[in-house]
Amino acid sequence: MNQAFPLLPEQASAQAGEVDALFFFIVAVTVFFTIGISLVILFFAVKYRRRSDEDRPREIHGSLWLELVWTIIPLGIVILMFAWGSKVFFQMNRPPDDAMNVSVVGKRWMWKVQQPTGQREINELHVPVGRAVKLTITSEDVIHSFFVPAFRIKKDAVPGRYNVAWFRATKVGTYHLFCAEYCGTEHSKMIGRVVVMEPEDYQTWLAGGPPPESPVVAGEQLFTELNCITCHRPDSAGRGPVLNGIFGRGVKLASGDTVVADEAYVHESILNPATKVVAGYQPVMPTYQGLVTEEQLIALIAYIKSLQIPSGETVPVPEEAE
Amino acid sequence: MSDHIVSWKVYVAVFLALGVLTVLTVVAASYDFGRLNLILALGIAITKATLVVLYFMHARYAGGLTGIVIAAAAAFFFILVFLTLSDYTTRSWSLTGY
Amino acid sequence: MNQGTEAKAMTPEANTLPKEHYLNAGYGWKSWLLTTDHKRIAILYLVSISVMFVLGGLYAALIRWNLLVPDGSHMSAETYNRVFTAHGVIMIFFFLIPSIPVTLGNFLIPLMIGARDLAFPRINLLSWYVYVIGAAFTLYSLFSGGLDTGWTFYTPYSTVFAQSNVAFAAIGIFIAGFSSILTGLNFIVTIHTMRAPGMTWFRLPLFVWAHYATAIIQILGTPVVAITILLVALERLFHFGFFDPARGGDPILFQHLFWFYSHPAVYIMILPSMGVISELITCFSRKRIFGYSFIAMSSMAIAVIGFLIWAHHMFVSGMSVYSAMIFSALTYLVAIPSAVKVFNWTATMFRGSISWETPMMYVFGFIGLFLIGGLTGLFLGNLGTDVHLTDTYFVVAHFHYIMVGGAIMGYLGGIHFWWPKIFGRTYSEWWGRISAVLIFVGFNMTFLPQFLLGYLGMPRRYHAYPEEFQVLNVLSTAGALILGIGYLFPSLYLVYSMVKGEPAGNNPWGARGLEWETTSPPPAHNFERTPVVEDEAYAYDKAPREAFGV
Amino acid sequence: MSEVSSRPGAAASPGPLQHHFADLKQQKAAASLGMWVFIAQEVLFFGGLFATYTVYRMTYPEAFSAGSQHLSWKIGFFNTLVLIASSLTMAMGVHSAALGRAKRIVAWLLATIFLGSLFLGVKYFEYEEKIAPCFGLGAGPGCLVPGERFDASVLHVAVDMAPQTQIFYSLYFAMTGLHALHMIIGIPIILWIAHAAWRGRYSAEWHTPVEIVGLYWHFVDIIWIFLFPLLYLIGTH
Repeated sequence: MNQAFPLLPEQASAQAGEVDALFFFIVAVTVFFTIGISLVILFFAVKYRRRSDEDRPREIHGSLWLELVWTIIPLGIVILMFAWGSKVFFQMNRPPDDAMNVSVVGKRWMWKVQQPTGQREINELHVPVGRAVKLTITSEDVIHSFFVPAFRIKKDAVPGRYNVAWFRATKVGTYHLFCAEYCGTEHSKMIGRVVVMEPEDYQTWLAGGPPPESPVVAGEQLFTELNCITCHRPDSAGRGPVLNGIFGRGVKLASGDTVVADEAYVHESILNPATKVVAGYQPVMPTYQGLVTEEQLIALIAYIKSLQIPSGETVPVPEEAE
Repeated sequence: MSDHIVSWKVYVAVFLALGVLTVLTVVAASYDFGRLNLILALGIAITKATLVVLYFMHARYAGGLTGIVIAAAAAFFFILVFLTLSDYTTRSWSLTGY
Repeated sequence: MNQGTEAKAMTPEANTLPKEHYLNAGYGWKSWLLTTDHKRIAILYLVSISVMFVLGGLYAALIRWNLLVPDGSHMSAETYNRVFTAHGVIMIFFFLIPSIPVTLGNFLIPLMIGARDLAFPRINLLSWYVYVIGAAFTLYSLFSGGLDTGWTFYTPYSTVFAQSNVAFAAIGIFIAGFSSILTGLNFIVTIHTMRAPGMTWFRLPLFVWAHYATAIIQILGTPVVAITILLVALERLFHFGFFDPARGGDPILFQHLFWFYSHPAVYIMILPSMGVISELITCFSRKRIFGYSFIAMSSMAIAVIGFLIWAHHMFVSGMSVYSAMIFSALTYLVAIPSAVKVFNWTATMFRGSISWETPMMYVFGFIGLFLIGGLTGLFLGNLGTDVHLTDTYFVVAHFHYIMVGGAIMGYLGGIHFWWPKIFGRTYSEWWGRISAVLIFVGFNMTFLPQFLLGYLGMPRRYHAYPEEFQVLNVLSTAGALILGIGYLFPSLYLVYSMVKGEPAGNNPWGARGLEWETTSPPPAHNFERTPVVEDEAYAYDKAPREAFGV
Repeated sequence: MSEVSSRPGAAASPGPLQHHFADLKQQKAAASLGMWVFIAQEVLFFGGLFATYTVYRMTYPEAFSAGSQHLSWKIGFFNTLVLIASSLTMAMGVHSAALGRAKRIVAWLLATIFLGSLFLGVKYFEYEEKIAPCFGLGAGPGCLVPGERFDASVLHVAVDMAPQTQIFYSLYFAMTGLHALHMIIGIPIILWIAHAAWRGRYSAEWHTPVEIVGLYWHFVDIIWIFLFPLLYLIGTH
């Protein structure tokens, strides 16, 4: 990164090598065809240069055989590229289960990051080397895009939505974090850095600042403060569905559809509770739009995610509430 | 595109069919068929539109070119809707396990 | 013309301009502003889009000047954002999309198919006025408060947050869209109904096929962006809710609707240029085009497939992963007809009789730049590499190779090729070749470094950037200077030629095609008698026919 | 070298044939194709709105149902009948033109204009009911024009559903407004054609302008045929 005149970006994540391999394969195809065809054209242009104005070259209409050849060969090449690219893309979009969760909120013009243990950072992200990091990305205003060239990852931060990206840093160092989607005046200043540290250093760094409040704890506090607890009681006696163990499961809705209770659904249910009401319940929940910030929402979601099924009980998922 | 002259009776018949279909769509909307509601409403609307195109707009008597233009417009509209929906209907198919 | 001996062979005495032609068919401003002659309307457009090109070019110069230094100290961020938005809006909506169709297409399609005019001459004039009104609206917004949304108008930035004159620009683009629609409509109807006797579909020049395919996109794509941009204006002005997430709207839906047109719009820019190249390469190889029907059908295939691939601009937006796969697969399909065209052009030169006059220099330039532009598209249609590359300078370089390298090389090649037909006079061959080489060199120097910048990770639309990107940026700006000089020359010697050039004769290149069978410049009604077509297109094995118009 | 002999009637009569066409047949074909291509363009123009509608109706079915229930299906039904009747009168106008009966063309076109105006008049009252409360006029609350004054209280929906019903009304006004605009443009054109017919410009041989304006009018009718169930009839049950 401190090189004065680099020609290729650093490879600092597990994905970077995969993306580069694919990239150089396409570069090879590109260079081969560009140079090959250019040389043929130059060769023809010189060899068949008009000698006299009376030249009347013999007519050639075309050749079906040739047309088929130069349709099918490129088709084969692009199918290969497509398959390879899709494989890499799926990996990029499938965070491993053991990934640590980091939440990212874009705001004009800064990146607000929160560690799984609750430490907040602005325009910086500290991560341990070798550990998978799952990013849950959203925005408070316009569309931004979280871009770390050294990791070859990029994901838009879209207001009202949670997008997911992940990486596993492989090299200790400091890397650029850019906003890649134009977001207004200070777009080019919305840059930060990702600091990849040895796990021990990362632990030391975590211990450094003031003792953080973990998002789960903050979420639990909010859950009480906002009186969510009065309806969403863990003993299924409240007016709202029980939330223990609900996260990640299918939920049957009053409309007959089933949705997975993921981040987006919980987010929507807090802000627009009447949109997708769980089967067997009345749409009585008020909206919390304007009452909770994006960061508080993330804390609430973290808390709901953490709610386990009390041992010894049957699963009180709402599917059975009918 | 052609000078094919249709009897005025055809127009009146088409008009009556359109009226009946309009009543039908209102009646159908007063019952709850679940998901069929939308399909029924669109089916009737498409039938009505087809009648207008074929008879009032003379597409039935016009050349094949008119048909191609109509088909192209419909096809590109469906491309717009279906490929957009390919995103919306599969967005929640999560890749992430919890 | 240095090698204009072909024309001399036909008319042994020195060339003279015809006594009556469309340029002297009337004088005074009324004869121009109220004309319904497609050739005069083409000239009106030529003047208007040249003005827009110069304006867009000046904005480009400001961009490159700002990027000389990494800290953005040459202008404020507000100014820079307005500058690149103005560059994009002017160049795309008011230069590249109209460019070849409204000038060369307007002038040549009736001539090439043996018609006296386009099917709807008054609508043709109307489309020019609509263009001018749209341009006036947009320029007003650019000069009064400016526009800082980027040409893509992404919501909710454009509808809620932007502190600039979005609504006016949106209305201007909405209006200009109808100019494009009317032009496309006129072309489709003209090509269907006005062909001269004997001009069957598969005898049409490939230039006409390319414009037919382009017109399909103009008609079926433009209305969608028009309505979308109208919704943006409604949301901005009256706070209607369509795309604002704070009110339940989905900003990604805007992107779908926007790119449904704006991706095919790239083909509106490049297809006519490909049509020009097909004409030029046959003429200067003096040989029938290789695989005529494959080239014609590949234009149609590009137009149709072009509508199926728009969401490859949105792979990192959070759209469905599965949908992204569909769009990526479809994107790769469009590579095939483009490749087929390049192979056929190359094969056309095989055993030809190739002369290196100015238009052919642009053909060589076009193929080189289009190859790089097209092949770098493979990186962006690819799900694996696009994630890293999208919204970086790699994208900027890629689309400039297609839209500037491809479309403008074709445009300039076409202007040089048909200049003697349009104005009846020749230009300096020496200056022509020098400029073509300068443009090619300058262009590569400007945009090749940007591929590297993009892979390094420099995001686009950055007013300031980390220092390690400076060397490549300085190189790019130096290239832009050469490119600018390259563009300056033709504007000088072509204007000079208009006044002082030697009369060119009816067919200075010994080309085939009905447009060469009338006088240069053509008479007001194109042909004295309706021509009858007896040959396939590009029958270069036969001697050129005598002129009809004389 | 051969060329077509002189173009019949090209220079002789000042009739309807324009100078750049070979004959009336070609001119007719061009005009008719031109209108069809224009309609294809219109399909995609409205198509953008229909696509937006589809996505949001899928996302917010309850809000759309609630918004729709507040619209009067009776008014929509009445207007649908008016519009298809105007299509009939227009078709009869074109029919009279094909038979060369100039006076009847005028009568049918005037009937079409009357029905079109009736539709717009009803539309005016329908709009007024939703717009007036925004300016403190009319019967109490219930401003349904999207924007800052939008007031979903009359729709009886949960508070958080208000923005979603606002999307419904945004689409309602955009779609019906654009449709009405097409009629407002159409009516003077029909009037102009009727005037030309009255002056005897059209004959059994040449009446393409009547046909063309008919195509346009029928297309506007078709848009309404889709708007009626999609906007007025969601969940009336």
